[in-house]
Amino acid sequence: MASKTANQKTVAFADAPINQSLSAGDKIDLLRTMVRIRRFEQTSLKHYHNGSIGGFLHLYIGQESVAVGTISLLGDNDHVITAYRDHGHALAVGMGMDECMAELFGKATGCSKGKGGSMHYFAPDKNYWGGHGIVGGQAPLGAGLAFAVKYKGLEGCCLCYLGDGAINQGAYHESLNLASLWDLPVIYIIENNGYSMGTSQVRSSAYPKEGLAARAEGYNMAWDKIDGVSLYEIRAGVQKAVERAHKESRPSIIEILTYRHKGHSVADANAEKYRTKEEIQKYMNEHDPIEFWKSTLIAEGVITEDDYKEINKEAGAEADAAADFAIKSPYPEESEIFDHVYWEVDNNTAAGRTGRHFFHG
Amino acid sequence: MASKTANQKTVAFADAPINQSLSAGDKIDLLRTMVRIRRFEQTSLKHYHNGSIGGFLHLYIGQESVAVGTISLLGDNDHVITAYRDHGHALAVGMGMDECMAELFGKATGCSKGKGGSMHYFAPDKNYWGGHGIVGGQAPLGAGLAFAVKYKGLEGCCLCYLGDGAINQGAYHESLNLASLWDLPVIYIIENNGYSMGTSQVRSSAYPKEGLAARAEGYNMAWDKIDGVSLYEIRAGVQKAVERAHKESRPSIIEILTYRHKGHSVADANAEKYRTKEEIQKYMNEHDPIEFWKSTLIAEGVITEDDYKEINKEAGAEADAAADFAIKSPYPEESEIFDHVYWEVDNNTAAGRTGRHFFHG
Amino acid sequence: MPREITYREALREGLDEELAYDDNVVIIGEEVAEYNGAYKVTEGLWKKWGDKRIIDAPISEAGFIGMGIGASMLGIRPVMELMFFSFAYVAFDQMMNNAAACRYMSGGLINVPIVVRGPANGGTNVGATHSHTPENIFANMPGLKVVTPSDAHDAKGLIKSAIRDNDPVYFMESTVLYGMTGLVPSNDELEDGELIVPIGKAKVKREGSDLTLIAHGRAVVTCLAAAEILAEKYKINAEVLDLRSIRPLDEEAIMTSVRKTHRAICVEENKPFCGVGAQISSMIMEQCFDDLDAPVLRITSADAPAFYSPPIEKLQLPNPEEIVERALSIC
Amino acid sequence: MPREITYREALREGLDEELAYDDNVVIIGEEVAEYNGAYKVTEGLWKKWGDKRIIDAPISEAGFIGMGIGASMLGIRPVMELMFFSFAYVAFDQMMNNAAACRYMSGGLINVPIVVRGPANGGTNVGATHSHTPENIFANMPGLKVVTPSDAHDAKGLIKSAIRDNDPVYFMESTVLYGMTGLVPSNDELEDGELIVPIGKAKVKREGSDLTLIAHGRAVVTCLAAAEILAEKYKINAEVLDLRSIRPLDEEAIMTSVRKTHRAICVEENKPFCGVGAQISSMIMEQCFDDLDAPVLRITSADAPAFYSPPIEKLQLPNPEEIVERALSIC
Ligand SMILES: Cc1ncc(C[n+]2csc(CCOP(=O)(O)OP(=O)(O)O)c2C)c(N)n1
Ligand SMILES: Cc1ncc(C[n+]2csc(CCOP(=O)(O)OP(=O)(O)O)c2C)c(N)n1
Ligand SMILES: [Mg+2]
Ligand SMILES: [Mg+2]
Repeated sequence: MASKTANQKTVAFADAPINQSLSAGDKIDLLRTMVRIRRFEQTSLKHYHNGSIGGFLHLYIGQESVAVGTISLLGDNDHVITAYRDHGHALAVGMGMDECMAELFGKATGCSKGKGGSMHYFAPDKNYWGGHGIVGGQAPLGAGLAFAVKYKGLEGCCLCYLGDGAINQGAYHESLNLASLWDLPVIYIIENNGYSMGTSQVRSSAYPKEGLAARAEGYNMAWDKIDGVSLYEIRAGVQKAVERAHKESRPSIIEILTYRHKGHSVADANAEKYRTKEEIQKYMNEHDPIEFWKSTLIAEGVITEDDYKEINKEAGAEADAAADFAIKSPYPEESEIFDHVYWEVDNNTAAGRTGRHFFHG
Repeated sequence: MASKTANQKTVAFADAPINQSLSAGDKIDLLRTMVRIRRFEQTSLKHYHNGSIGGFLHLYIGQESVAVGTISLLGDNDHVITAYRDHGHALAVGMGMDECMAELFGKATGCSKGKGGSMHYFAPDKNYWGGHGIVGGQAPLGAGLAFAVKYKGLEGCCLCYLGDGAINQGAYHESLNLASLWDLPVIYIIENNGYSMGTSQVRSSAYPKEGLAARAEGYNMAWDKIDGVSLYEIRAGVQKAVERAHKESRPSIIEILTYRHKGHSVADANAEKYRTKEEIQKYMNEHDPIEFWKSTLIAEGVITEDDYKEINKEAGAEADAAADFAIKSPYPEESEIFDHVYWEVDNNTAAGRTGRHFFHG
Repeated sequence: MPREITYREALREGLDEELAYDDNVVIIGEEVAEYNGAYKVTEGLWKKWGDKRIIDAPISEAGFIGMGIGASMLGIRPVMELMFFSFAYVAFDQMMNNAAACRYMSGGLINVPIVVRGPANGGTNVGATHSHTPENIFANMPGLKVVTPSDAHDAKGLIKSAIRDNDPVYFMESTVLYGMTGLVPSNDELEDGELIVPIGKAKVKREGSDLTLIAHGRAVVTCLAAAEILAEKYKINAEVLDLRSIRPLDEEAIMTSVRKTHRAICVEENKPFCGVGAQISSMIMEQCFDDLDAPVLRITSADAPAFYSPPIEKLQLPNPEEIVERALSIC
Repeated sequence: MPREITYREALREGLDEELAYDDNVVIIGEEVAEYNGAYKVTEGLWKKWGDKRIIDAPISEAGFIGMGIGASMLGIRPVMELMFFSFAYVAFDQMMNNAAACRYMSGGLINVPIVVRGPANGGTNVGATHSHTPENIFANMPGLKVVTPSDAHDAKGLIKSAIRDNDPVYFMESTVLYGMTGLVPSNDELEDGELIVPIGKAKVKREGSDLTLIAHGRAVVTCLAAAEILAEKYKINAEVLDLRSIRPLDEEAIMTSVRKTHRAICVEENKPFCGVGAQISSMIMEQCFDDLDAPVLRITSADAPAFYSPPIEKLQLPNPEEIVERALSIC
């Protein structure tokens, strides 16, 4: 079904050098990462429903190509920061399912030791700086990571993801001006899934007909708008921004059109009210990036339908194992409540031992 | 000297209907208001130097045409809100020199009863909502005043002034999106005097070559850029925005190029460091809106040089009288410290009498 | 006949009545209209009152709350919903300066009849950024009022007072309380035909003689549970005082109770440093020093950001056992 | 030889030394570079250190402070100047959530070695919006440190500690103190070759036996003046304790002094409700109840926004006469 469209798109962007350079193995890895994200989240959803996971759970299902495609372009000095819908980016940078799943279960073995939950994954060792719950709040941090890379004289950049609703936070705009004024190698990726919670793009933003990213022009900044169904298109488009950041130390805004299959969060009871069932179905049929990439690879002869099934099965098994790991892991100790508040206290330095730091009880 | 330029500009904008409709008396009134603002501030400066005025004093000298030209377009349902450089707008909306001067002196007879000072003039009875000290903080309030006008079904608008540095505050951007999204009749006037304190426009903002107001395009909003030396040009340009607000309930951004002759505030010791003496002199010679308008009116035969001298003299006398008034006025009473904190307390309502409201001593 | 309705329904009734009472009341916030509210407080109001009165906002808290402040200066009475009160932090300047100080700086020419409401509580595993409880922070600023209903009755009566108040009122609810039911009178049984609870009056939720537990918001529920244990297990008779508002504060009710019981514990879900209990404790000391038989104690949330892990976050909040234990230490 | 230099110069020396000490130290703020600082604290540093280390920022506090927080996660040590600390309110979310909570939410994977500094004081007739003193507000948030030097010596020694600290430090100065001089040792007379004042240690600025005046920032100066009057006129010997930092807090120094004098007054330029004095008063009560011969009193700024009028604003702030009067009421 999606394969016809897939072939057309494939032709258009597959030729880009950045895509030409992909080996068959690379292409399969991209597929595998997307599938792993999806199976991870499907498994998490099951455990949310059975009560093992608390708080919020914002699923990325349908948007996998964005994290996977963009992050596949990055090297050692490139950094990533995103909002609360952060599972996909986490797995794409190479975090393991175990620590990610355990975090959802609030276990001590979680990537954030059970302190962050779904919205607050972190892995600085993988240049992954979260996972941030306040809409738009990560935008200045992204500029700061880029600032640091540049300050250190490294050729790198920071990808800072945000939603189509987040673009209306003031901190984002302040960041755009700073990034352009100071030539910071930051790339703002607007993951435009059409909705901020129950509010459609047109009900939350006034914008020029060229799209949300076009606000970049007000800051004399480069921008682009990309259909997110195709990994080739994402990679071809975002690569230009990465080069701009690496070579010219100039920022960009890239808007990537995507869609979330599920509600805003698992708690979103209205997910099929503010969007018609037809709309959802249409996107699931025609704009599922996994289906699309799978068709592309089959058309290219890189994989067979059976290969895909195998990948899917493996990913499912990995997710189940991660859930097992999470279930078997211990909860944090009560005493950990006061860990990780102050670095100086945690490290028992002179500064950490001077004066009273905590005032409870 | 400035008259040659004046005549050229005059020709270009004098023909606009909104300017054609001005009587000779109207034109003289506009001149008088600009001159009164300048003399008011020159007098205030003298008293700042002799220690009668405390805190900040941000002078508007050189920018008078902006407040006078724009406010001359307003009617009963139109509102005004601005930043801390607010003396010009205050006199332009019809506030008296007495209460304005007394406010600077911190006297009980001041427009804000000595509580606001230079940065915080208010006159709601004249649709004048301040005078705000936090850069960009008035931007959402301006949208709110426009919202209220529209909510009440009135044909009106709000002029919200801000500086070229203020456009980099997040709250301004959030306001732009709201204003456009909700069709609010607010007009943001960027008084672009080229500097935010010691920082020139290019060092504080990244912007498209069309100018600062062009960021409006990112919000699908109308904008314009106007040379502020000429009242005709200001009135012709801003009138379009006022009509847009009145008739279509649509917002605009208008950037008006202007220049402050003095430092950022009286305390600005660097005023002749970050700007060359030549630059300042050039603007004073060629871009002084009072000189410019005076030349225009002389060229039109509306006034003579002697008429101008008389206007100037009267304004000077009025300012001196205002200073006398301020000097003779009493300071507020200590007991007034606790007035105007809560409306309900001030009005001794049941709500104001219930529970402890103040916790001092 | 009093009805048993939820805190959420009580709020909604209050909002609905005020929308009817005054054409200038308008509800603005993220997802308040078409979505019926993230926590369903405004459910049905958009359908009933339409686009003019119930408005969905973009995610621009500084912008839309500032806009509400500006509109209120011209007589509109905006009731702004913060999806979480934590999001006040991106609108902080507007809420502290423009709402609280414009009246003062104008020498009384302006007033700002705005309500900002939303849940301010921890305990729902949403992490540090979504669990702020800034009663103390906003109450620090003269010009602001801070209201914290603990049950359905007060939620309705206080939201109505808040909307009619001519000063800015920050109305802090609790997602944990939304679903709790309580008895709320119907209008026809009330003398005035409506339920109004004045802001600034505390309520003795349980009479006692041995100890006063002073609380607000959900901590009141926790205190009531503790008082039951104290009575049953230890024959200690605790009085539970629900402050209902933090500013204005019902100082008289506090001192009256302490003069009776001679012992007090302030319980809150705030973080400890400069929390509400600190203020009240210092006031009790200044005014009732000779009446005290023991130091005023404070119980607060743990002095750390909110922990996601559900079983651990629970331990961060005040609980009845902790109150009982500390009560025993001074009784 | 100790030199008599201003608080401003002392800060500048501290900044300059840290710029030399660590290449990752970078100063960012409005007008800090080419303009030499709105209050001239950074005068000459741009000329000496250049564009990379001293950076003028646009008027985007949330943006550039947030940027500094992000950069600090990668090991940069940004020292951000707020022209007035009041402007923190437009950057409040960044300063409360991203600076304070990221370490916690990441389970300790991140730390945020940022300093945000600038003047936080009233008394200079700049009106309500420019006169906030948010020590209490920021100290409420675990993860943050709040430092408030009261003299030139501490200004230098504490800013150096703040910059080397691996946690976020909010460093609140005073425009009124900038021009005051004090003795500051030169590095060659110091054993370690530099002046470091640890954060979290209070300082007895005047020994006394009858009463403890507990203060921070400029209120320390006010207390010292009051102590002189008390000694000369009333033979009351007041101890003056300068907290120097609000969080961490030198609780031991407070309790030691109170156990000695049995009487205390907390003096601050904060507004009263939930101010720093409330916290300290409640701690003293809990820990020294039986040592107290009188209730702990609190003296704060008047509970109103700052009044512009110069003679009236003066009356809003604590002054020596008020301290003397209240001291007499309990001595
Ligand atoms: C400052 C702030 N306001 C509101 C929220 C609540 N909220 C969380 S996600 C969200 C919608 C965001 O939509 P979008 O930016 O499009 O991202 P998406 O969820 O579609 O990925 C809202 C309103 C928040 N977390 N922070
Ligand atoms: C949020 C905030 N940051 C900084 C300041 C300090 N400040 C006051 S005016 C000003 C410069 C503003 O420049 P611009 O907007 O161009 O207006 P102009 O003074 O030129 O009229 C600055 C930095 C402030 N008042 N508020
Ligand atoms: Mg979205
Ligand atoms: Mg300017």
